Amino acid sequence: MANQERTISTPEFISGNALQIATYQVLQQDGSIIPGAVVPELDQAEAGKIYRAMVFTRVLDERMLAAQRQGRVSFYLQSTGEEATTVGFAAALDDADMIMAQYREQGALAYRGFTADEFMNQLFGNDLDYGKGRQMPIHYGARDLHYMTISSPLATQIPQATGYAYGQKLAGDKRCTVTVFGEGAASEGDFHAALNMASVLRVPVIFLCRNNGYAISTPSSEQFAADGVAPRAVGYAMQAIRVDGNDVLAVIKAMQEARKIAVEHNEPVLVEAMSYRLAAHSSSDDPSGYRNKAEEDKWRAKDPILRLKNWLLSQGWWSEEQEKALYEELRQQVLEAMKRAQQRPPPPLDAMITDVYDRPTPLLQSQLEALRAHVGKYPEAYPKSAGGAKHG
Amino acid sequence: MANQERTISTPEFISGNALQIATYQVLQQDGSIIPGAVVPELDQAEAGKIYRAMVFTRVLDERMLAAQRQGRVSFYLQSTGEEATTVGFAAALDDADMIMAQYREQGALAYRGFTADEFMNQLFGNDLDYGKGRQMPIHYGARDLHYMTISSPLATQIPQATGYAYGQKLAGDKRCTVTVFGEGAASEGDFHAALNMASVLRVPVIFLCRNNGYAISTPSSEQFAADGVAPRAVGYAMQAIRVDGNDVLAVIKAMQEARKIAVEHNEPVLVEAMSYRLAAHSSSDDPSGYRNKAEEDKWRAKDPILRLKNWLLSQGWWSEEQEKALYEELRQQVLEAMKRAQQRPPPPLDAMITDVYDRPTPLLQSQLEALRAHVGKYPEAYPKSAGGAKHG
Amino acid sequence: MAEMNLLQAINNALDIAMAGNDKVICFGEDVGVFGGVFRATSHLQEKYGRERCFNTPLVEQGIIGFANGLAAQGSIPVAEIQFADYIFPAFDQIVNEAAKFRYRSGNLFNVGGLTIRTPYGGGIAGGLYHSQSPEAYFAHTPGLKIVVPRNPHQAKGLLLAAIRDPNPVLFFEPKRIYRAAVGEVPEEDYELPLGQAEILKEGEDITLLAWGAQMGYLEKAAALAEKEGISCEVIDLRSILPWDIDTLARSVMKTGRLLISHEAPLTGGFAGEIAATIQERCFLYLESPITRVTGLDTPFPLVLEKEYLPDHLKIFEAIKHSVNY
Amino acid sequence: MAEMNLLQAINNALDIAMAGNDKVICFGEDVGVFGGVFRATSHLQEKYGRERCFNTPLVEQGIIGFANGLAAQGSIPVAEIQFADYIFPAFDQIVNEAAKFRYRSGNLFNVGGLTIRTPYGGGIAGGLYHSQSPEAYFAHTPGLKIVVPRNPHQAKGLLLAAIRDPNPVLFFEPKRIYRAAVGEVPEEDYELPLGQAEILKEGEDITLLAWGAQMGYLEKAAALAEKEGISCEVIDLRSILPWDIDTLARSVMKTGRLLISHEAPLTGGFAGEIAATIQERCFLYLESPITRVTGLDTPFPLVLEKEYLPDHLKIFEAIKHSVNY
Ligand SMILES: Cc1ncc(C[n+]2csc(CCOP(=O)(O)OP(=O)(O)O)c2C)c(N)n1
Ligand SMILES: Cc1ncc(C[n+]2csc(CCOP(=O)(O)OP(=O)(O)O)c2C)c(N)n1
Ligand SMILES: [Mg+2]
Ligand SMILES: [Mg+2]
Repeated sequence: MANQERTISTPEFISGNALQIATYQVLQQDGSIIPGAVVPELDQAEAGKIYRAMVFTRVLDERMLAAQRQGRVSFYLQSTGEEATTVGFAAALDDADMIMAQYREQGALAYRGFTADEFMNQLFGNDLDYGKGRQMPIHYGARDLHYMTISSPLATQIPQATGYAYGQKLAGDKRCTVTVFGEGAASEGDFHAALNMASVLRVPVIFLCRNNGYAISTPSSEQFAADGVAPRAVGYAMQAIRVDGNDVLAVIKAMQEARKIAVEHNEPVLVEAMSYRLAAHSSSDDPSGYRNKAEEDKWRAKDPILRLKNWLLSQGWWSEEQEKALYEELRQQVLEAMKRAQQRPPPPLDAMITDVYDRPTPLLQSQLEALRAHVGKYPEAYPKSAGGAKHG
Repeated sequence: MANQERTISTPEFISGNALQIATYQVLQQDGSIIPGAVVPELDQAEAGKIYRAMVFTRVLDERMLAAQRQGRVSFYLQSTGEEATTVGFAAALDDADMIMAQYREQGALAYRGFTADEFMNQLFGNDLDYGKGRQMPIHYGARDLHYMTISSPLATQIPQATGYAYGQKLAGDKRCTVTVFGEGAASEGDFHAALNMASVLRVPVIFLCRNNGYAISTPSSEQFAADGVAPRAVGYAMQAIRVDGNDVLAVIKAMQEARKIAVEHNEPVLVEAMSYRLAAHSSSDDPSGYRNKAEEDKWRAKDPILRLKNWLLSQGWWSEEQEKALYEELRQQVLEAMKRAQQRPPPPLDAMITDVYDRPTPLLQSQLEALRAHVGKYPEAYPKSAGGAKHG
Repeated sequence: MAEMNLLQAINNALDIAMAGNDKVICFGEDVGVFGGVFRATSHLQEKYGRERCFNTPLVEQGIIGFANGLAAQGSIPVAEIQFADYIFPAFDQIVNEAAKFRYRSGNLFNVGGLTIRTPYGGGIAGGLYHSQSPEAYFAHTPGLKIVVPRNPHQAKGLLLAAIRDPNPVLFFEPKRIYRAAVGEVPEEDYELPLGQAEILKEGEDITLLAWGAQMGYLEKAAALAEKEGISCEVIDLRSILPWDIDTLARSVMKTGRLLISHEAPLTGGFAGEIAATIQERCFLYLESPITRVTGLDTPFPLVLEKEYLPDHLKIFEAIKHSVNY
Repeated sequence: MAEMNLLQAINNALDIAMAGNDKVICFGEDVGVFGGVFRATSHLQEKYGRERCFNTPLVEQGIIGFANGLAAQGSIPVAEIQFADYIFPAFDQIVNEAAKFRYRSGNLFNVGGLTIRTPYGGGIAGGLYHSQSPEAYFAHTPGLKIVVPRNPHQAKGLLLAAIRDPNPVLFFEPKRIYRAAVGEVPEEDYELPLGQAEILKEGEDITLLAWGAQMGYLEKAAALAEKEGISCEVIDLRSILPWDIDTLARSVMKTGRLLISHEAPLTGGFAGEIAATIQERCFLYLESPITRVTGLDTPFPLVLEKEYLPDHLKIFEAIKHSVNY
């Protein structure tokens, strides 16, 4: 119930900008720490693991955009510029915390150990793809890594995360769910539903908004009038923090604190990571139609990978030789995995009807049989399945 | 784009209660004005009109709940306790401003001059009902009074109000739209959509939330964790005010100011009127299952009609004789209108298929003909339409 | 055996499901202390605590989104949508999410534990928005199961099966007969099979098919027809998705005639799917066109709802018409 | 006449509608500066200003809610849903609100000015969520009109008619042929009638019916069949709701056979409604069962989408099967 204790007798409106939220940052682009900043504890091994995941992500993105241009895959979506957010948040979690992401969070998967082969099997939709070649490239999922399979409809995962975390709370397993979404997706009705339910039901879920300035061509100034997404938290009595999304140390620390609030107090938290989508929205997009190069360059100068590298160098934990070797190793790894994945066959024809229900219905079975016979009759028209249809 | 200028280097979370919003009140229960309060300008005639509409609403509600208990109408829904809000907001508007309400705002209609007969025709769904007997009782609408026909699905009218007001802005007619909804309905996704779109598209719409503590049996403490609905405004960079919903003077003044913001600056505003649903949710509900009498009594003592009466008395604008006469007059008016409405025939059988499209399709026409023939064959089974079917 | 009405049977099923499995969780608007506006969840919060039976905020898309996540986590949510007319804000979470969850993840994840209960149907003076029968809107969605019980005994057994079925199930409850349908219901735990129609009465001349509250009209019409010497085979479809083609086709091959009735509007209603399938499966056996007796192609009216409903008289007329074709 | 592809024809129709009437307003996700992800609204913001052509926030329920209000106010909104797969969050605003607005108010208010445009259909490697054909989900809703064009000329004339029709219209654009379908399109303003099917080719042995991109497969299959001496009558339904029963019934009474094809899954698809209606209207004329050639009862796959699609070969086989019944 609302606070009716305090009354006033003049009709004062609260300003729409009554709440200003600063951005938490600790690491500067040259790799130095802001004096007096609160930084996360991070040893050399962990810092190296994080850096490696960020570089892997960058390498994967570059290679696969090229592969898309060459017509090897039908679609790709880069996360360039946001690797500090997508790797950093995962590094702050318990590996068994559930992640329910949007689609641009390959960094988190890389951090959790999804292999180059696993990425490639999904991207090529081959017989080893966990998703059985059903979804477009980049719709990864990994049960063992507690990473929910991506689905294209935006924001649907946000209330689902609230529900998932409610189940974790009831199970008493001291875990949380983190759901990641863009500032565009945060406009969906599901966002409001999710945050309100989480706060009133006291659910251990972290809402991580990647505010990267754009939703395809729509700048955030046409997405909302408010100062970002973080101020919405007070509408749900929810704690919130805004963090520099290009500062991996700040992201880690903010998420560690957020996780404490969620897991120790069974309270949802909102984290807004400020960054920029440096690449096109996806391989289908051309940003030159809606934004200028100067803006991009401004953000390119804030490259989160370079920023972390500078810090690693300043710590004496990294060298240019190691840098070169790392890129070479990862490029090789990605290239070889791509070749392997590309050579594998597509999923079998049965994959058309499995997993619709726990077991195919008689109607589905008869539809598959009819299809198999048809493909058998016109094998040249259905090259992907003709082999399987022949063998029965 | 969010304010990234200000940075901090410690991970401080904003509190979920970072924003406390006081309640604007000017009139006390004894009819006295809080010293120094800002009150609306109100002459005796207007004050009388407002009081009359409030009393009419109360009288209508009492009569119709009784009528429902007697089985004369299938359903009714009272607004007892909220008349200051529902009449007061209408009094603050231009009569040509559009109202898109929820269902408990009969006070606004009464203020705008919807007659007792018009109420009754809808409640009885007779041949004069503008809605042609299609919707349940209390789903009023009046084109000339700029009062959108009520529809049962909650919150759908909120984004519609944003769109309506956008059209008003483009037409340049210096009008606004006011949409009214409960604190329960404000949980719907449509609420979020509506407020965000209104603020980013700069639309002259006033979002008036009636926070009456309950959504059927669900107390607002199980509806949201936040301090009411008003704090959500900062998430949309929207001005907002909380007002004592039992104080008609405060409601009028707050709404007048809100209207200025909307119409003069093409800006949406959020107004939260704090009140209490004194009656059951509707004639189908029994609140004894979910709340106690002590709570009800606390609020009954804050009766908004009595509060205004006390002020009128203190102004020397009202007397107990006038009070008695008014109640008698209105009771009589309502009773007679009810009798008239009850005697009228139901809508004709054609009303089954008109208004589905601008003109009935051939399929609809043939369905009506088949129905007419069938009713003609079994007239006793369809008493409501048998007469019409016979005459063709 | 105990005498129960349909609501009590549902309440009893929920009680048994919750008692037998800690993972079963019931929620929705007003389902907590109050026990739901129809009282289907009465006393469940008292018995199983606020964490397992609770009010949600008023947001159907959130209720089902939350339920999907909870099911993915391994819990067994039984979500209530207060009226089927208000299920549409959750349409995306049902049709794009729940239905496709298992398929799109290659079975890494699924929301098989999900059950959505909702009262549907007209005849209670509800007008446009407290009367709809939206089953056909969902029947075009592979991955969902859809179930409609006709009486208390069926309701209990089908609901228990729905809750335990490893697929998301939509369970439509005929609210017109919530209290009117009374019958003997076993007190113990039992399940009735999903996906199977039931032949209620064997007959020779025509097959009559419906589901839910509409079964009452069907049986009344069959009785009228019998008086005129027409022998009707009466079938309750029970599951709309997947639906029992074989039972129906066998019956129509025997009788040579089929009438299907539902309350929802004609165009795009599920009777269309059934008629299309059966005319193909039984082409050489049909002695007259398959007949549909349904609501009109309009929203649901209020004052003239008797006129709108596909009642026993309309069905009776259609039976005669079919037999005399 | 000018040569245009389907997207250009749509863009041209929007341009003409906006130029001719100030009340026409176009909006949706990315439709402003960018002109929409498929560029259907290219240059409209430049020409008509940001107030009449603009980006909305990313919220489909809001877009259609807003559009409903705008239409009620007297404007003529043309709202874009970026992909038909994402129309479901707006389902309530379409099915419960837009469709029932006029009826429930006794025509005090209406949203007849509303048009919703959305690209639909598969065959573009879009997987589950960039391939759906959801027309049947809406076809169960009295009050809506549903239109699907098959080529640029049709698209322009039907879209102009849809925008000016005094009822809410859903306009599904076959995105697979957005650029592939090229043809002569009159440069001037013209309308094609809603609710009327079009016979593209007369024939004697079987009637083939489809809509949208599926017409391409139908015509290819008809050509294959002709080679085997089977004469096909090819019909484009064009409007799903209300649909042109008479034209189709006349054709089937002549040919005695009917095949209907759509991309959406079989069960609950609109072919069911058509088959049910036609078996009743043409019972004594049918020489073989009405055949449906459709997508499988599964979500839309990615890698095996060729297998999923009801292509010309599947239709051709079904034609032969029907004729040889
Ligand atoms: C419900 C829904 N509507 C529209 C789309 C189409 N779409 C895909 S991505 C996107 C923009 C998302 O922007 P944002 O959430 O900011 O994430 P970002 O791409 O910036 O990471 C849109 C409109 C969709 N996938 N789902
Ligand atoms: C979409 C939708 N969901 C559920 C309902 C059923 N319902 C009718 S009124 C109501 C409670 C509304 O509470 P609130 O918005 O606070 O308004 P109040 O009744 O307190 O004035 C509910 C749940 C509905 N009408 N529409
Ligand atoms: Mg973004
Ligand atoms: Mg309320």
